[in-house]
Amino acid sequence: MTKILLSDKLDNCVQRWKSAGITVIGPVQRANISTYAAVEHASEFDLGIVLTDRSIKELFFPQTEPMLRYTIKKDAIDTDEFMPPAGPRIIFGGRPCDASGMAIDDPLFGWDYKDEYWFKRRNESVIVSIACAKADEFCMCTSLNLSPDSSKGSDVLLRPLENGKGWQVEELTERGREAFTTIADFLQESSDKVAPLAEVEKKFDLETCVDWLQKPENFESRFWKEISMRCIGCASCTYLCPTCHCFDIQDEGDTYSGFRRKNWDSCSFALFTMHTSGHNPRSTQSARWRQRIMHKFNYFPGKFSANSCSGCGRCTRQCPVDMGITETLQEISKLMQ
Amino acid sequence: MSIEEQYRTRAKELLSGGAVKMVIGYAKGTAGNRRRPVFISSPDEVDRLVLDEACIANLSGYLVSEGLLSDEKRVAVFLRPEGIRAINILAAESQLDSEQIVIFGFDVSGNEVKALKGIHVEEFTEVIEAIKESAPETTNEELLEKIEKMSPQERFSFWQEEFAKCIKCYACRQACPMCYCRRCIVDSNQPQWVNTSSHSLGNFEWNIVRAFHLAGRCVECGNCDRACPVNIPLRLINRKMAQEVLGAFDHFAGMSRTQEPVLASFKKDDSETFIL
Amino acid sequence: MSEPFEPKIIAFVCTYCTYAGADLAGTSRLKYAPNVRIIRLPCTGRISPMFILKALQKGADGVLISGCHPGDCHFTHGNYHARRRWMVFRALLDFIGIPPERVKYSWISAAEGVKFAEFINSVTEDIRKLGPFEQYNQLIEQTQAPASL
Amino acid sequence: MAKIGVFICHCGENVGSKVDCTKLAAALGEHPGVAVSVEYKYFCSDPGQESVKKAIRENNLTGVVVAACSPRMHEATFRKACAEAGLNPYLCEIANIREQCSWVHTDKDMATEKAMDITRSMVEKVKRNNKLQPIEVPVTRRALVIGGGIAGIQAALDIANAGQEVVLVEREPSLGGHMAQLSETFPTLDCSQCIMTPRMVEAAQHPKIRLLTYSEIESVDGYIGNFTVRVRMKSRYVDIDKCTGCGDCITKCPARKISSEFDCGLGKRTAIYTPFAQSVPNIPVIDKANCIYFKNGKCKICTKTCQCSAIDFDMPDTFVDLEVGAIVVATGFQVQNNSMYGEYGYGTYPDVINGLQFERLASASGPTAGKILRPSDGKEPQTVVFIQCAGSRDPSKGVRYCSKICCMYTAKHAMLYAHKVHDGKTHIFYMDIRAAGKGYDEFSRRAIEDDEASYLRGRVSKVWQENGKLMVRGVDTLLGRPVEIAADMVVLATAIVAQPDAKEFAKTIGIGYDEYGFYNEAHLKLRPVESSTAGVFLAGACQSPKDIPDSVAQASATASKVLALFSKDMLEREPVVATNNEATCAGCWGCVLACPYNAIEKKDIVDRSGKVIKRVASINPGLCQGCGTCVTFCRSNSIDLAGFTEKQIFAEVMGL
Repeated sequence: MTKILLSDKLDNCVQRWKSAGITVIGPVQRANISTYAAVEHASEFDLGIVLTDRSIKELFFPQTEPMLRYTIKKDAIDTDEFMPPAGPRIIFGGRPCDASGMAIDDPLFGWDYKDEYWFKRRNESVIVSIACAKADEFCMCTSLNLSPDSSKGSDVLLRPLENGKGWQVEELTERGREAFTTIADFLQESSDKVAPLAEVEKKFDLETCVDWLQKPENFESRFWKEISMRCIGCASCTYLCPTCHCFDIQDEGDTYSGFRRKNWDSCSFALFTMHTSGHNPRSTQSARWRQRIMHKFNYFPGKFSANSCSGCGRCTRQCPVDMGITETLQEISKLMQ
Repeated sequence: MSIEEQYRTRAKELLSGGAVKMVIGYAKGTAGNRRRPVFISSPDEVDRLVLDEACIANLSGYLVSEGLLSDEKRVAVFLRPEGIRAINILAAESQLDSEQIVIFGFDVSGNEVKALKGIHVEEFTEVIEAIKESAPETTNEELLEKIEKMSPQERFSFWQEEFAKCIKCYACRQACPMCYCRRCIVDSNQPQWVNTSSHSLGNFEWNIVRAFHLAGRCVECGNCDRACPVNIPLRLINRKMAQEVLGAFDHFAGMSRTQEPVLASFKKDDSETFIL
Repeated sequence: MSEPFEPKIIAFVCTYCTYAGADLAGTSRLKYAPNVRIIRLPCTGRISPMFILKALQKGADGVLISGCHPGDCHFTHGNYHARRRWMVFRALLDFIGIPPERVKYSWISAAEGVKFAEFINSVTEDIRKLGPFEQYNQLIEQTQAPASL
Repeated sequence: MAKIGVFICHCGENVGSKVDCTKLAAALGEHPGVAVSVEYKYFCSDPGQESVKKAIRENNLTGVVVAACSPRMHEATFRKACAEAGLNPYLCEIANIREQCSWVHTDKDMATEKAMDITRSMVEKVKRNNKLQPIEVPVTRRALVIGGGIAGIQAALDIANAGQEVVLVEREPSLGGHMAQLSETFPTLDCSQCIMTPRMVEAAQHPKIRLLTYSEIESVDGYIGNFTVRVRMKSRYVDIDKCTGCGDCITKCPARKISSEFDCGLGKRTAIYTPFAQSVPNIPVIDKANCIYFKNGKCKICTKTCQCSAIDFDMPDTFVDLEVGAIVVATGFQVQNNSMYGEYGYGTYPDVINGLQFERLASASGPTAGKILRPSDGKEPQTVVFIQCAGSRDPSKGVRYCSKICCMYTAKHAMLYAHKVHDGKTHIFYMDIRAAGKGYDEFSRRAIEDDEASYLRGRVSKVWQENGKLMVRGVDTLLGRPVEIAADMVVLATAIVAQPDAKEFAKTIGIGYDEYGFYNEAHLKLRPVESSTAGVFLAGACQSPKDIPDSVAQASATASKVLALFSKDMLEREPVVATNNEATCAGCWGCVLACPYNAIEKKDIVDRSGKVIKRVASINPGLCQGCGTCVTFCRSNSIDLAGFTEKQIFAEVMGL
């Protein structure tokens, strides 16, 4: 016997959480794309999809966020700092790969100093993920040593029941337990079987790839140019990636006042590393793509002992020219054979 | 022999004879109906070339990749009529020498792929003229009409909702063959004409500037639309601009390689009914 | 009774014709609405569509663009180029939902002080009737608000 | 760090009465980057300027904003003052709070608020101004004078007499213009030809003047100090170097019934002809349209007659390319097409003529040898009616302005007629008599008092023929009764209008014109002889209707402007020119196409081995006039315009 949550009780849970002052967020369809948004009712959730188009990242690290407002006075500049909105929230119905992504980025945002924006939101969020019963040809969590029911980063993991009527509940953290205690009366004990997990084919051998990446001679390999020749240099892979975390700080305003903002930035852009002098150490698109792969599978693990990829496959799924991490690592695997 | 086979054979001949140094075409992609751009430099690789109804992307933008054409060698490229028009514009705007471009022309209607006769861009003039005359409907024509019927307030709200999704990944720009500037105006921050932040205003400004810079230059290939990861119907704006310059100045982008850019030229009797 | 709405209007004009026409309105002591702020450019050819966007960002409820009549451009044909750009940009703004009534174009020569004054008055009145550009103001307010989630 | 000085001028009461200058100064004093903000009654005065200079020195100002009258008034004044205080003059800007604020608004609070915005915006601009240096361009010391009437001749002679080269271009076969057609001139009644022809000859023989008659301007390129002009010398079919001007060919020419343009259709000429006997040069031209050989392929009597083989039927038009530093436009006027006056019967009744035709009748060298004979039957008219303002001051005929010379020449005509036909009677219909000028009123009084011209204040409604007389019906508004006069001849004082091709020609040279086609001066009062294009000056009736003394005076004024320009080796030009950032230029070259001055060239950027690595646009600062059309076109934002940079304009808007 395990604890289950039936789909038809979901709205009761949403209302309970909301009445407890918790913002409930989950996958929805908005203007022709699927994304995460706050909901009023469970009916707004779109839980049938493989994965949202946009990742969970933006709930913790928005694409643009004001950090402070400045006012220019004659002899001084006044500033008012902004902090993320306060209050607990439950992010319901994301996938384990998205949740893993948040866990992957935690050390990054906390290693030298704690990024308050990130951690304030992290600390006030409960991530309730739903394990995947279906996958598509782009999914690759298994290649990253994760799985469709990976618990990494989630506070609660739900596994779909075979009968489609709800989910088996696994509370993983204290925060998760707390959140589910408030809805305990909507849960029930059941012996309903859990649906089989989605089968996600293993697409490359990560260890082999990392070995190749770590060899200094491969930094200048022709491979980089060939594999990235069709890359057009947009940022859709990085911006939809749950783990890509680079940002830029921009001041925006007029003569009298303005805002200092934290904006997503991308290593795909030529401007990312452009020096004031005009020199660009990563002057070609292949160097930029190499950086992205190296960072995720070589430099980041070197510092934080984990790959900066949770295998969601969004990079390939939405790439305008059908590139992505999968192809690159597959090709590297082939090189090593 | 299918067109795919014909073109593979032609690609092989051109590459083996050294007539072209590269063939830019389509190859199989990750999933069933996905095609990806491929760059074939060896006659042995021509079998990777695929040509079917899924070959939609306009590949002409790759021709202006830095250094590709600077050795004055020829490059062959698979192009639909919109791509051929793009070559004309790129030539008219001095971005490439059309003599260097060998065209593998094709068009798709329904599930059928048909070859377009010709090699050099000038041989396709009739094809382009026919498009201008027939004014084919693009996808989403209904939505375009719907938007045109809206009040300005409704239109503003419609686009607001669409632009709100924008994440400023610039896939639209990067995918567009006409966006060849080495430094885009949004990347110029002294002054910052376009707010770089991906907030409501920044997104609005970016999309307006993009559309304006493409007015009279867009060939409606749809690369931007398909590249957009958040599904903003960008083509509608470009379509509207194309209709505007056609109606006002009889300018159909990419008619010839010597066509004067519509916003760098003028007629003394241009329409000005709106000027008080 | 509430105060009448005083629109903020920003005008971009060429120095040879419309700016001189505005000066003539002054030397003729004509009276017109004080809502307009004039930015002087050498020629209408210099007036970039970006200026219009920035004026809107600064909260302008209306934007005016004016220069020499066709054939009279001090720079021979800067205004012909400008006219094409306006035509296209105007259509774009309209399609995006910025009412054409808020961005007005005119030819005002150095001799047309009266026309200048009348133009400012009529546009100010029109925009007063339209009211504040609420939709754009909302756009700006959204950029100034802290993140919602 | 910016240290901007803001100087707020009351302009007496002009600004001060509508803008609270104290409040304005205080507000600007609080503006970021403003080091000094002061007000004063008249900053343009000497002590005012001194105080600006002192403030610059004492505070090490990095920029100056003078909030005062229009920059069109005193920008130069204050920039000069800044320069004298050691501040680059281009770091000074004017906030126009008079013409565009205090003079046009009534609500003091709102005007003050507006003045604050205007001044703040200008402070933001000036913070981003760059230290510019005037551009020095060499001056070609050769002037082009277009038009060989009295104005053109006067300008050419004045310039040439000062030792500078002149090219004088006239499109007719001879110098002279309209003045050569006149009989006597008001107010002295000296013979026009007698005073005109010596000037024509002097111009033709002047070693510093190159005369190009029967020639037209094809194109004008370049800019002040450096114009390139192409002149088309129309084929005369007579070799100007061989012809001695003996006139035998004219005597023998069988095509003799061609209406003479010079005699306004009242006389005849041959197909090979000089316009008039004293033509300069005295070299005939063949009128291709009327020449028998050109029409039928047979004749060539002139060739056979000519002793010096000067006639060449195959002579082509030739082109002369000129480099000149200044241009004087003296292209003159035309009389309005009288066929517009159906009600006056011009064109229907041969004895209804215009003023210029009357001049030819009165001229000793004219078709009637100076006798006043009516065109229909050659009889001496006993009663002549003159109708003034036949077209002028008549909006329905498209002419709102006063043609200025008609009052005087009509009085003159009445006098000439009275002197020649002693018992003749003259009636003059007029609207007003405008006789302002030295000796002018006295002159018109003489016509009335000594020569018994009968002036009737009123308009003529109709002229018709009845019993061999021209019946003139009008109204005498002073007596308030209709008038009918049976006349033998009617003379219309037709409006002076611009040359029919004046507007097209203005576009060729690149100058402005008004709605009538008269050329626009840079400033009606203070720069009346300069066009808005630097280096192009205006003389004579091409600018507005003028009499001879005014035309001559204006011509001499243009000469002094030209000579002042030629007094320097190098010319300083405003450094408002475009520059291109080659690093970001995408090389689309739309700017090259858009530039009105062909100032943008295509440029290859090569590496050390000479290989082209990039192709960009390159702007020639000598040719650039600073319109900024290229800046707006440039999608990559690579081009910018000094003095009106992207940063400056952005800041101006952001400061509002």
